[in-house]
Amino acid sequence: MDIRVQEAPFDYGAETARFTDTCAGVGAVVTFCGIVRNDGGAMDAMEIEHYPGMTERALTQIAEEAGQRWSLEGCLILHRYGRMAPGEKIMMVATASRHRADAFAGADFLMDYLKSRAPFWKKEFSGDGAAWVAAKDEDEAALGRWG
Amino acid sequence: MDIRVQEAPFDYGAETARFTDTCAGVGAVVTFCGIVRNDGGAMDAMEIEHYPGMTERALTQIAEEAGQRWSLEGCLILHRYGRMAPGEKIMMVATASRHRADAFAGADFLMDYLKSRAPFWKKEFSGDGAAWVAAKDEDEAALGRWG
Amino acid sequence: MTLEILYFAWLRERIGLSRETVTTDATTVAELVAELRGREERYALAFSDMSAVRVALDQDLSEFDAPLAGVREVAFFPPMTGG
Amino acid sequence: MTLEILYFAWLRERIGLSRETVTTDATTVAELVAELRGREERYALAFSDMSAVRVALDQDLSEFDAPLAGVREVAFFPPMTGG
Repeated sequence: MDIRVQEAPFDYGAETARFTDTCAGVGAVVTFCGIVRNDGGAMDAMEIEHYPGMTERALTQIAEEAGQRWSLEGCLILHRYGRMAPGEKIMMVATASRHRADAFAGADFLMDYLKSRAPFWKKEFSGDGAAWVAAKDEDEAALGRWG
Repeated sequence: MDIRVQEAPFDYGAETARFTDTCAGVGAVVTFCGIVRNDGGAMDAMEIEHYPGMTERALTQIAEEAGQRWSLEGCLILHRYGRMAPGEKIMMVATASRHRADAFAGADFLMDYLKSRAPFWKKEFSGDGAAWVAAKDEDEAALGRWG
Repeated sequence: MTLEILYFAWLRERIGLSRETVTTDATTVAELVAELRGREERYALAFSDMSAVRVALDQDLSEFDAPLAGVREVAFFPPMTGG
Repeated sequence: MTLEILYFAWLRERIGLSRETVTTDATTVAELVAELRGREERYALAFSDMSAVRVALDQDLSEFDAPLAGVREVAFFPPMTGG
């Protein structure tokens, strides 16, 4: 289990390769990467605030929960904080398993829980000023998929 | 849409990076990689046979179907044929979308259909000889998830 | 009519051919299979359990009761195991 | 009891503090919030709509009726928006 919370950019391709290489013997790897969108060029930057200490704790709990629900040989969660421009990669998760169903479900579960249970908050900056991103009802509702 | 059927190895990390870079403006990327397992060291090699012509056609149809069901900004399917050793990467898919749900569902769908609808056949070689891998009922059943 | 017939995986191995050109009066895939089965033991063996055989007509997955009219390429193979 | 209270995102901005040490007799989170709300307008504003506020006790998500006994760190923040 590899949990990282950092301000610095990360290399999605290189992390994917490294994660896969360290999960010897697996049959399936799934990765997810979240990227700062720029919807119509309206947004100049995004800033992510987090709760040092609780963040690592929450991500570890989410990864452990995933490992109890599915047969995972490896699990990576990497999430940035601080200021990011459109196009920058915000975070990634990766799961490895013997079978694809576990790898897919594990990654999907990590993302749903991370969205609503890990202490990150996004603020968007544009010509109009700054605004905190509101949580989506659909993100909270998504947790219901996992029973 | 990027469909590739090739004998040569591919670089999962580099393909992931390249795919993500070419999908400008997306918010979410999901990748899957299938790797030759070696369950207890029993298998020496795997050989994948395919149906040139139909393979590309089937993969294109599967990718088009995924694009009709979900909002995808990009879609990659890369599948090898020929002989591979345990640990070698067999194939990968990648999807890009504005939102994570579409990227996850699209990649999951591609894998389910590719497993049972693209003309690839696996043969395993071990000290005991060679044997064609039997299709799993669960793979055919998985198609039922998509209505 | 003249058809190009392709065999893959263990069907190819049992029949000992990857492709052959066949002239036939069969009007459906099922009739073609019956004709092939009657030819030689190796064909009868390859087509003994049709639940383990799939067919593609001109590179599209098809059914055994499908008509052969207009078809040029018929492929027989086991259930796919890619990915 | 003495508590370390942390505020994040717009709660931090509205209250104008990222953390403060508070001595209180409150026995639950709800009592603590009522006490903070009574202090100053900026607290009342920050805690005016509790459906938009989440709480963590010693870095575990919790509920407003949770007891404060034994707790050292209380954090208030809006619903999370990571990923």
